[in-house]
Order: sequence, then structure tokens, then C-alpha cells
Amino acid sequence: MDFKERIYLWEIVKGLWITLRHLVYNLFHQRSMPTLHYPEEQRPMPARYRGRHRLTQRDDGSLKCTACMLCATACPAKCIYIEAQEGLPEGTEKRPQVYNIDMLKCVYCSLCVEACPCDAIRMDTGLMPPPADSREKFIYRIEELTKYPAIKHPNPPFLHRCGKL
Amino acid sequence: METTRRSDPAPHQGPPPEFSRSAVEEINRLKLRYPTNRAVILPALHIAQREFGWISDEVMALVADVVGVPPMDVFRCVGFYTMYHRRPPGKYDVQVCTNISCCLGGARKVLRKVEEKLGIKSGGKTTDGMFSLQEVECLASCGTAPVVRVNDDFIEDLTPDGIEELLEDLANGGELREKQGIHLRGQGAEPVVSKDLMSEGIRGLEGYRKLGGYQQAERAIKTMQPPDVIELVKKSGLRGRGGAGFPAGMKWGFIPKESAKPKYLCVNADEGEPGTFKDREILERTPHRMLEGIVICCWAVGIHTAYIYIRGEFAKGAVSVQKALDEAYRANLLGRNILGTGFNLEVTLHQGAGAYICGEETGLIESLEGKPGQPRIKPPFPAIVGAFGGPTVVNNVETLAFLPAILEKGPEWFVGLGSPKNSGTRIFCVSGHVARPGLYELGMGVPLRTLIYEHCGGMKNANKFKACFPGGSSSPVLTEADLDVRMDFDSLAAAGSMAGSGGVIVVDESACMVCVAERVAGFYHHESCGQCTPCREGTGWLEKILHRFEERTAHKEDLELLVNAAEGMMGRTICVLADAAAMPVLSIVKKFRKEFEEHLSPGKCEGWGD
Amino acid sequence: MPKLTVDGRPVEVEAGQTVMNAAEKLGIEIPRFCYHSKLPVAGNCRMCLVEVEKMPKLTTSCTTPATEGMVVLTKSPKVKEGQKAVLEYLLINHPLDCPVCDKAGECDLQDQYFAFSSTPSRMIDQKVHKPKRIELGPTIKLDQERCVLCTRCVRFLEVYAHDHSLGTVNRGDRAILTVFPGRPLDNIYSLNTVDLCPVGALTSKDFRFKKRVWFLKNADSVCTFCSNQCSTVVQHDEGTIYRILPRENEKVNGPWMCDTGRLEYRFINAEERVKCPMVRRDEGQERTTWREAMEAVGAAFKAAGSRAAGLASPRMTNESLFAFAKLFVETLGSKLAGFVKADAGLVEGAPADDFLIKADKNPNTRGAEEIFAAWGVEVDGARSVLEAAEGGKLAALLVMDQALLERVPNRERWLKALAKVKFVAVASLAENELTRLAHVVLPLASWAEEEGTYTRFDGLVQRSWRAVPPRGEAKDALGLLSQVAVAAGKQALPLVAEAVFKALVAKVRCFGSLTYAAIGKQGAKAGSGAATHKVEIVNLAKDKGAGGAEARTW
Amino acid sequence: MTIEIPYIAAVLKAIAFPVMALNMIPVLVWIERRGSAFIQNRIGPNRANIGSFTFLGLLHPFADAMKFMFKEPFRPENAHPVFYFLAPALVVIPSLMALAVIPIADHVWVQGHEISMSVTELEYGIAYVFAVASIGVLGIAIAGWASNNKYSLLGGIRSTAQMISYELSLGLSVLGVLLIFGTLDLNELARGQGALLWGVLPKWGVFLQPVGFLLFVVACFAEANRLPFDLPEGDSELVAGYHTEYGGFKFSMFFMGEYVSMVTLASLIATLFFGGWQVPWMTTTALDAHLGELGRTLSQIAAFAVKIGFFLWLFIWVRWTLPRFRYDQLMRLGWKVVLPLALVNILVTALVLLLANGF
Repeated sequence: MDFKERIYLWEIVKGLWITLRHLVYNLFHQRSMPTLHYPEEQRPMPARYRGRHRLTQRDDGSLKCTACMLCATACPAKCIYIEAQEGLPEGTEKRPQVYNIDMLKCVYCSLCVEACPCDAIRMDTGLMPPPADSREKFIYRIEELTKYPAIKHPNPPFLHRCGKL
Repeated sequence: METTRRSDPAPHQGPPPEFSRSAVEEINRLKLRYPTNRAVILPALHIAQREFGWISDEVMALVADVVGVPPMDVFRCVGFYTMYHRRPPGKYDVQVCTNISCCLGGARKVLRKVEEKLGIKSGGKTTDGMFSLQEVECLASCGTAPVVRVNDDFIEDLTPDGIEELLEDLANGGELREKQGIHLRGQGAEPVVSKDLMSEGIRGLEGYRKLGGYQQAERAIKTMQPPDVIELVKKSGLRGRGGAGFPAGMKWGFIPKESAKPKYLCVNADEGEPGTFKDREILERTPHRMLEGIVICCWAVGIHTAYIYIRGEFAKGAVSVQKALDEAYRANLLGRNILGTGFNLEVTLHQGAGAYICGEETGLIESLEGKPGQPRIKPPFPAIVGAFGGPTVVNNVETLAFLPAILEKGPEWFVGLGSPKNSGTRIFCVSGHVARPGLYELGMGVPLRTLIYEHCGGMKNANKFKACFPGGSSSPVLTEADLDVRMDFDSLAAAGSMAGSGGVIVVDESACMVCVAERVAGFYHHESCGQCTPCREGTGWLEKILHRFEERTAHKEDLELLVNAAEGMMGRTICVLADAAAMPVLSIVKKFRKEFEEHLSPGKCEGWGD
Repeated sequence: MPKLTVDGRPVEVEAGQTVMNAAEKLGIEIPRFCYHSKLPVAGNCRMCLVEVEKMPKLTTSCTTPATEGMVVLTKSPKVKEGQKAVLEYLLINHPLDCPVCDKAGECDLQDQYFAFSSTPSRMIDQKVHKPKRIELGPTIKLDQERCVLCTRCVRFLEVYAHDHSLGTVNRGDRAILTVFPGRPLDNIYSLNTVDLCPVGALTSKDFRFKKRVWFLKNADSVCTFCSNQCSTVVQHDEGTIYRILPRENEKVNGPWMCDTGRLEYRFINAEERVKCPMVRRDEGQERTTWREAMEAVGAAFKAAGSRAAGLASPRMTNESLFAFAKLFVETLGSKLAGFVKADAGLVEGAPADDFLIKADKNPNTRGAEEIFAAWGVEVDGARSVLEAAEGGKLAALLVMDQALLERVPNRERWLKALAKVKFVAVASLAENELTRLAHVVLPLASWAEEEGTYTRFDGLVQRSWRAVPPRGEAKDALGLLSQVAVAAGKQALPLVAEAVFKALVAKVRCFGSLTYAAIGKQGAKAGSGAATHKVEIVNLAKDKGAGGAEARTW
Repeated sequence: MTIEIPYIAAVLKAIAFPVMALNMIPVLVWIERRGSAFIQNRIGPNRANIGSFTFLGLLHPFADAMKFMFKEPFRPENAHPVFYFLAPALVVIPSLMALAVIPIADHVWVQGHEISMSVTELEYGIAYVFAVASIGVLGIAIAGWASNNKYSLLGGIRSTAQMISYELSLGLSVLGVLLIFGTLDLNELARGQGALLWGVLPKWGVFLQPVGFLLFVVACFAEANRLPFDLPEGDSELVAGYHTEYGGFKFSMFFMGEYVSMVTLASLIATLFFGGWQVPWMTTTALDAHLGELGRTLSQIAAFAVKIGFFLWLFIWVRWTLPRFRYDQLMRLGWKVVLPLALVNILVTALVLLLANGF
């Protein structure tokens, strides 16, 4: 640092000048500021945005999930809890009885989606979990996980090979 | 491709089944003929099927109860052997052989005709219950192909018109009559076995006696010591005619002289190799020659119990052999104190129930013991631990039938008939595209060209020769370049093939080798016992890949895959069935690669020339 | 004693041993499906192929006898190629439904595929489909598609359980494993077939879909269902036990175990267990705190003085029994203590057999006898307690294990006598008649929730580790007994099992100089040299050769 | 009239001045938030509304105030029962008290009474400001200690050390000005800066004492605990420093204290170095002549407002420009730079004065 820099003052003035420039510029260009007036204005979700989980269903409305627990195994936050049961005679051998995701624990890494061999879980609702006033309400059960449809994209996100076991 | 499982039965209807008195008595009599109850399962099931028409779950339980074995043992046999009906067959059970020789002879056309006529597919049954249709594997009537078996009767030398007539006749209440073609077509200068086949009236004991029958057996027991007999047979160089060509005398020599457990002789009359139909002829027309061979063998090895394991399909052969046995027993040629010599020999006829693998010696032993015919691990070899735990000799029918003549005329004479180290004559079963298919008893060293062009009258319709299985469908194929090979064990082995059971299947240029390979693979897929992994899974895979070639939906990589899949099976299983499945396919792919490559592009396959 | 070399390393094996045995002796791993050291050899999976010098083809090491001078290669390129081929064939028709297959994670086929093949499938044709989800019997479900037809299960049932209900039917790739129609597999040893199954074909209905195996943690334990004391592994996760598997112990159970023992964990997980102390008030039992309960117990025992008595259970560990005897003889100064022996005739379920199950359903009868004798408690101490109770001479009684009286012949007499006792405290797992007449019920930890040792009927001392924490407020026996001592105004008893065991060894002669380290996982006997129970190895020749005899004896 | 005008005026001033100062807080908060937002290319608070009017986000500070007032008052379990509550008051009261001597215009005459435009006019005014302002640090230290929280305690300790370091410089740096004008009375100081220097420049302290001015501004920042000197709070290191455990109204008192001291310090800077209420180049007499007394007073108030407005803005501006010092840097600056410079500055000033005015 040379002397000019060591006494700071000039540097401080330079700094002040920069911030002032921003201030003044923005004062007169408020419209071009990048801020969005959420929730009135919303940015379109990117195709691979990781929102709330969704359990996909077959055409007949049954869950694609076979309760293989690979998602629960892959989950780094241990937020997925599954209890399996015998499948229906016409369906897969195994199906979930309980499928809970604790949204408070979830880190939205989407490893569960990657681990799923059946394309049974996706994070394509584009939704964030809404606030709730108890921990209990952040545990999403099958009903919540099947409630929301996927957001539509012009180009669908990558699709897994759907396991026909 | 067969997808139905034999274990899936039709539901049982009506009151619980009960055996008739005579059936129970018969079963109880049978129990005395075997050291274990379990061995009675197969015969008992035959009796049950005769009584009830088919084998329901309840019948299985009944059989288990009467025989005195766990029901599972019965179930395993019913599941394993194809001849036990798991659902009621029609009044006429039409079994169309679609193995190679028959297919070469136009069996597909026949099958299509039957399907069209009856309006059912293989495995089906007409609504009126008159006919049921099955596609079956080789019925040992290759020289008279195509063949259809209706119930127990063979209708040979069929044509599509012929089958149509037959079915109409049967449908109109006509009587079922067996129609056999001509089997024996020719013989060399000194026929040994086939001379009987030519002479009428030989079937009975009297006829056989007239030709000097049983004199050699009597001479052996009365004048020769067992080791001398073995020595003589060794000297004659008689090699097993079943397939492997193992010297018979040497095999006998392996049997321990003293054994805590009884020793057994198992006669391998389970002739199942596609292209082979010689034993059937011997069994039906000269059973006494085989019986004499049995007596000689048992004397030589010191055996007192022999079983003739006859193929289930050979109903007529079984009748003929049983008749011969009864005659022999009556004449004290068998049983206790034979001809007053103090030598005891009990011979029992044991019917198989439709499993190619029971032609393998340990598979045969397992089957004889009342188990599924799944080959055993060797060692121990049957000569040490065989049937019912005792030392066991397993010999082919034809091999045994040579014995009386060898004893009569001496080993040197026998050696002179063949080529070096391959002494004697053998019965070649020629089928496929030759002018005169049939049985030919010729010296072992006869060249293939001579066999086809001189004895068999050349190729059918004077077509061009394309390929030939020299020893049944499990032998690698020979091409035109190999036509001069001698048909003995060693020469064929040197030519990269094998003499096998003597079933020579000739293929002319009209046939598609891909289809031939597919058919061969299909047969082994059907017959794999399901024990060893590579064979159980590999045979089916081979068929599926070849099927795709036939359908022209195969990919370029499939050729390599096919070779790979076949090579992977070889030498990695308990018995050689996997090798038998892989070898012909490999040889066909190797020698007719171009045809496979042609099948990669879309087009129409000539298939079986029809 | 043939000498041979395997992978260049010399080894000497006993005559009659196979190449597989020789390789195992050297610690060389050879993959296998059908081979099992305790079963007759079948040699059908063809996975254990090895190359033997001077043999043209690869040969299965499980069937090839080791002979003098043999040179065996287990990792040559030829062998590797063979293993790869066999695995490829195995997987041709094997459904790839690992995600829903319960075996995934402990599946031999999975493991060996990754270890010896790891090549993608070339099979593009339709697989052979077979029935799935078949109820094979009350304990087992079968998936015929997954079955690799190794016949381990069939062989086990035939050889050990003398049960011919399983078998392979049909041939070729249509072959299936099945039972005779309408005759389910119902055998007390049936679940061993699930352990034996190298794939997910046979699955235990009890464990099916309960947990993926990779979540499970293991705790070595001892089965307390009967006095055979099979060595077990308790598999648990998050405080809940999911299954019990046999742990290989040549001296005790080999690798086998009975179904009853396997399902014995259920009562530990049960919701109906006594989870907190209870006190009898006017209208029956009421929940209370440990403090209050112990105050009541303390007051009663203080007042009782030498009229206090105790009943121990031969289901308790050696350590607990020792502490129990110490509590009464030394701390409380009462000689009225004993343990209640079970009467075999009254036990429900399987009677004794010649394989594993023993008549005495209490695991530690011998230990109890030895320890009580060392403390000078009379052999028939329980009878004295009973008589004293009948005479109204007892002021306070501590009963360990509520199930104590369920297996005695004179049960009614006991209950009547106990009703006369002024104060009865019952340490209990569950509620029953005995706890209902108790003044105080104390929640007791189960065998899986405490540490300790058990003495087998033949004198083998086995160690059991704690698998899960006690349910609710339950305490292990050592802790509970110590609390009683403290409540009665005496010195606390030691709480650590190992410390108690040291004291036990010092006091009880017949434990010799055993230590926890010496007992280890396989157990140890105080005196050496005594013959141990051995599971026989049945070889192929014996089985197949004796085909006839086998059918007749059925 | 029975009540004397001066008394009425004193009461009015005593009410008006703190009210004015406190009312500046929401405005300052709004300016700070919106200003920082614009500096950072954001829009800033704009959601609070009455009907559909958001008043450019001005309602947010009021909403905040409401929120602070209605939040649940609580005390951490082990906090000191008395000092915990005392601390916020100790912060906010002295900062309000310091305002008492700041004049916002020259004296006015009401019915013959001369009334100063500060709450009170003290001859030792500047000394009073320093005396009172330094009590504020006690509040911070007590808050840090009484919260029974390690972060709070650290914040309190930091604050104490910082105050010791910079209060000295603060006092020393103004000595030059005081020497020049020879008075401690802030009104006198302002009045003294009405003259012209060399007939061109207003005789403001900043021109006479540029070094003193710089040092004083630096010390002021330190005194106000504002960035780059907000080590007692140090959000990223100490959670929120001394007020970690405070919420609701108590927290808002710390908040108010900070802003009021900003006002005080800005006023001091203006008064000491920028002529206070002086309108440049226009003396009170001249303004009186042109605008009348009311006009003069209003224009002086306006001039003062502009000046302190600028310095308040400077406080905010700097905060969103500079990063926080590291603690050792803070100490080095205080003891090794500011203090020696201030001493040198006094020496030089005194020498110059001595030379200029003769001995």
C-alpha cells in the first residue's frame, strides 16, 4: 500500500463516491432495479427448480412408490420416513403405508429424486412449503404429497426410466 | 417357446380318486422289484394315468400314499416328466413331432394342417374333447419323418393330406390304427443285429431260438468265468453305441468285484437323441437279442439285478420287451437259478416318462430311483456309486445286442468288421434330405459319402448336400468338405464332430441353417433338466436369440452374443447337455455365418422349405 | 492328508475334503450359491468354478475332492470368465426388482454380481415369468422368479427338519421351487430357509417389508426361549428390534435356530408391556413414579426384616441371579429365597426335539442352581417360600419375572399362597395374574435390554449384549435389585454386569476363572475338556447313496 | 402575565427538543433503509401501507415502533433483575440529555426577553455534552453484563474499551477549536464562526481546524458505535453484542439511543466545525435586517438542519460503504493515530495562536 492508501481517507472518499453513484443512479432508475415485487411479481421457475416434493401416481391413481426406501437411504437429512406394506394383488409387490417427509429437516438436495428407481418422487411442484405453527404440520404425509400437480414446463424435465417391476 | 408350466394343473372335479384293486396290487408287486419305494413312483404314475386319464393334485397325493413316499417326491416327478398329463387330454392326443428330422420332412406343414383342422394350438384341446394337440420332441421315427403319435400309436411317413384324412376318419368314429413306415433299409456284408430285424417271426422267443438265440448266454454261464467274458469283450473293442463310445469291457472292469451293496445293470433304452431310431427298432423287433446281451453282461460283471429303462414314448417297445421278458422268465432264461446254473438274474422293465436327459447315465439312474432325471455329479462314477447306491453298469441297447454275436464269432471277427480301434458294425440312422432314409448296419469305418450316396441313394430330389449331423443333433455339423470322413468315433472326433448315437441327419441346400440351429436349441431348451445354472438359463437364452434371427429381428451384436452365450455354457455343467446344446449351434454359426448375417436384414426366410 | 496348492499357496487338508474346503482354510474366497458348509453338496449353481491343473474344463470346487499335488487356481482369467458367465446366466431370468426385494443389501446374488461380474446385462429378450408372492406357509412367502434353484432350502429341510414339503418341480428354465399343492410348509425350523436363501426368493412374513436390512444394527445375544441357548444376533434400529437371526456357534446351534426363538422379540416391542411402576390402590393398579414405588417397597422390606422373601427366575442372567441371592442372603439377611423351576410338560408350543429345541424352556436353570447353591440357599428354596407364604409368615416378597408361575404345575396353590403375603412386589415385563395381585409392580427390562451371561445346560457360559434401551421406565434386573437394597436402607449393589460377574466368579466355584473376555462371542466352559454338542455335517455320498433308506424312514 | 416568559420558553424547549430528536428517528431509519437499499441496488422497505398508500415505505419505521411496543417483555432466566432493565434507559436518557445544550439558532427576543434556541445555555456546554454522553457507555456495559450471555458480555467489554480509546480523542480533537474561539459555550462557538476568514471563507472550524475536524468525525463514529466501529454489536461475530438478549421496547431503546446520539454528534460536528446555525456569509444582524427576526431564526434553523442533515447522512452513507474494523485495527487507529494526531493538533494550534496573538 502506498501512502495514499495507507491514510485511508482518499480510499474512503472513493468508496463513498461509488455508493453515492449507486444511490443516485438508482434513485432515478427505480424501474430497472432487479428487485421483484414478490408475491405480485414472480420469476418463472427453472425447469429443474427443486420445490416441494410430489409423489407421482399411476393412471389409476395409485402411488408409483414401491416403498423401496432408496430415497430414505439416500436422504442426507434423514427426513423421509416410510412404512411399507404388502402391495395390492394387481399392483407392485410392495407399497407404502406411511410416507412422511419432514420439511423442517429436508435440505432440498433432491437426492431422493435421483435415488428413486420408479420416478415415484419428484420435486417439480415449484412450491415452497408454506409456514406452519407447529412442527407436526411440517411433516407432509401422502395426502399432502399427492395434492399438488407438477408445474408445466415447455420442455419437461429429465425423466427417469419408469420402473415396471 | 414353451411358457406353460407343467406344475399348473387343471382343477380336479368329482369325488376323490381311488385306485382300483388291481392297480394297488400291481403297485405293491412293483415295490418288490425295487430296493426303494421311491423307484415305484414312475411306474405307479403310469398306472394312475391309465386309471384316471390324467394326474391331478389329488391323484399325486394318492400315488404318494399308495407308494409310501412324501407327496413332494411324486410332484417333482410329475412336474419333470412330460408324459404325465396335468390336465385331461382329448380322446385322441395328437402329438406332432417337430424335431429337426421331422421339420426337414415337412412337420411344420403337418402341424399347421392339424391346427387348422382342429382349430386349436399346441397345448390346446377341442371343445368336444375329442382331440388334444401337443408339439413334442423327437419320437425316434426320424427315418420315417414326419411322424405323429396319436395316443400310443405312431403314424409315420405322414403328409399334410394324410393327417387330414386321419383326423377326419377319427372324428367320424374311425378306429385308430398304427401306420409304421419302413425302418431298416440296408446292411453291410455281415449284419450283426440287423439280420434279426429283416427276418420275420424273430420277435418271439421261439423265432430267436431258431437263429441260435440264448446259446451264447448259456455257453458263457456254463463254460466261461466272468473275467474271461470281460477279457473277451475288451478284446473285441466293443465301444458303447449310446453316444460317448466308451469301451464296454473297460466299463465293466471298473465295477468292484466285491461290493457291500448290490450291483446293478441299467440298460439304457431311453433313446431320445434326435436323429436316432435304432434302439426302438431293436426293442420292438428283437428284444431277445438284447436280453441275451443282458444275461451275458450280468454274468460277466456279477450282477443279479438289471433294469431296462425304456423310453416312455415307446409304448409298443415296452409291450414287446415285457412279452420277451415273460417268455424268458418262463423259459428260465431269467430269474432264479438260470438254466440250473445257480446264477440268479432279475430283469425289470422300467418305463420312463418323457425326458431326454434320462438318456444320460446318471440322469437315468436318478430317474430309475424315482427322482427327476437330474444327472449326478461325477465322481463318484456309477461304476462305484450308481443306482440305489450300488455299483452300476449302464449300457446302451445296441451295445448289449452285439454281445451274443461277439461271443459266438469271437472278438477278432468283430474287430475285422470295423476300422482300427472302432471295431464292429453299427446301425446308422439316416434321416433328413436323403433319397432313402432309414437304418443301415455298416462297418464303423464307412465314409459319409458312401453312406449317403451309395447306401441311401443320394440326396433327396438330387438336391445339393449342405450339412450333416453325423451323430444326433448334439454333434457339430459337417459340411461338404467333410463328406469323406469315416463314420467311426475317432475319425469324426478328428473332424471336429462326434459319432454320438449314430443318428445321421442330412440337410440339403433347401433348408435354412438358422432355422435348423433354432430348432436344435429349442430342443435342448425343452429338455434341460434345470439343475445347473448355465444350462437351465443358457439353453433358453440361446433359443431366444436364435428365434430373433429366425424372425429377422436380431441385431448385429447378437451374432457375437450368440457365440458368447453358447461358449459360456460349455464345460460348466454337471452333465454334457449344455455342451450338446452349444456345440451344434456354435458349429452352425461358424460354418454358416453368412446365413446368419443375411438374417440381419429384413426379408423372408425360406424356413423349412415350406 | 493330501497336500495341494491353491493360488500358489500350499495347504494340507484332511482326506475327503474338497477344494472349496482347502481354499477356505487359506481364507481364499470362492463365490457360491448352492454350497453351504452344513448341507449336503448339490453342485448345481456352478458358481464356485476353479481351474485345476491338468483338468481340461473348469470344475466346481465344492464337488472336487482335494487330492495330493493338486494345483488349483481360483482367480485365473479362465476362472473369472467362468464366474462372469455363470452370473450372467443367473441374471438372465432373475427379476431385477431389488428395490422391492427384502434381500437387497444382504443378497448373495447382488454381492457376487458386484464382486465378480459388474457387467451390464446383454439379455434383451422377454424374461421367463413365474408366480410371485406365493404363501408357502404360515411363516414364509416365496417368489419363484427370484429363486435360483440352489435347493439349499430343500436340502436343509430334508436333512435337519426331516421335512419333505419343499422341492423343485419342472425342468429347464421353467423349473420352480414349490410345495405340494395344498400342503404348506409348516415347520418349526422353516425360517432357517430364509437365512439360507442366497436371493430374495424366500422371505420371512414376519420381517417382510418391515425394514431395509442396511438400516439394521446388530447386537450379539443369546436366545432365551429354551435351555438350548442358541447364539443369536438381535437386529434393531432406533430402539426397536426387527428380527433375530442365529449366530454361528459350533458349540451350540451351528448356524440354525428355531422359528419360535426368532419371533421371541415381539413381546419386547409390544405396546402392552409394563412401562412404569404401578401401585395397588383400592380400585386396582395405578401408575406411579419409581420414587413412590420404591418407598413402598422399602417400607415393606424394612418392616419385614427376616420375614422378607424373594423368588428369582431361571430366565434371569447369572449376574442378576447373583445380585438377587446377594440381596437376600447378605444384604437383607433372609434365607427365604429361591427360583421357580419350570415343568416341561406345561410348556406350550414345540416340545423338545433331537435338533435344537430343549424341553426346559428356561435358559438359565443350571446357572441359577449353581449360584444359589454357592450362596447357601437350599435347592428347593421356592418350596420354603411357598410354605411360608401359605402359613402367612411372609411380610414382604419380591418376585422377579411375572411369567414365573405360568410354567409350574401347582399354579393355583402358588397364587392362593401369594395372596396371603402382606406385601408383594413383582418385577414384570407384562401384566398378568401375578402382577394383578402385586402391591407394587416394577417394570423390568427384557433380556435384549440388559447385559449378562447365561449358563447352558451343558455348562457353557454365554454372553449376551444389550441391544436396545429398556422400554419406558423399565430397569434392568441389576438396577432394580440395587434400588430395592437402597430402599430397604442398605448399601447399593453394583450395577455393572462385568463387575458383578467378577464377584460372581470369585464366589461361585464352578465358574472357574472365567472372564468376559474369555467367554467372548462363542461362549466358554469353566472346566475344559467336556464334550460339546456338535451339528453333524452330512455329505453328499451319504445322502444320495442312501436314497432308498431315506424314503423308507419318512 | 404572572408567568415569566423565560420559564415558559424553557418548558416549551424542554418538551420540543427531545420530541424533535425522537421524531427524527423514524425518518432516519427510513432514510437509512431506503438509502442502503438504493446503494445496494435494492428497493428497500415498501410494503407497509394504509389502504393502498405506502408513503414510499415511511410507514415501516412506525410499524416497527408499534411492534416494539407491543412485543412481549421478557427477561432471560439468569439476567440481572435490575440492571437488565436499567441498561436501556441508561443508554437512551444520556443521549437525549446531551442534546440540551445544542443551539439551533441565535438568540431570539420575545417580549424583551432574550431566549436561547437551545434547551439550556451553559457556559461549559461542550464539557457538559462530553460528560453526559459518556454515561451512555455505562448503559452498554451494564447491558452486556446484566444479560448473562457471553456474547453480550463481549460486546459490553468491547464497548467499554472502545469508549475509553476514543472518548479521549473526541475531547482532544475539539480542543483546537475551543482554543481558537476561546469558549466552551456552544452558542458562543457558533456565533464566533459567523465572521469571515480573509473576507472570503466563513470562519468555520473546519477551515481553521481541518485535522481536528477529521479526528473528531472519526471519534464521533466510534462514539456512536456505527460502522466501521460497530464492534460492540458486531452481528457477524457476537450475534448482536450487548443487546443480544434484548427485545421489544427495551431493544428499541438501544435503537433510539443510537440514533439520538447520532443526532447529537451530528449537531456537535455542525456546531463546532461548520458554524452551527450560521447561514454562511450572513450574520445574524444582516439576516435580522433583511428578513426580520422570525425569518432570520427560521433560516438559521434551516441552515442548521441542512448541516446536521448532511452529517446524519454521512453516518448512514459511511455505514453502507465501509466494512467493520478488526478489533486490533480499531485499537491501533485509536491509540496510535487519532490520539497522537489530536495531541499534535493541539500543540500546533496553541503554538500558532501563541505566535499570532503574541505572548
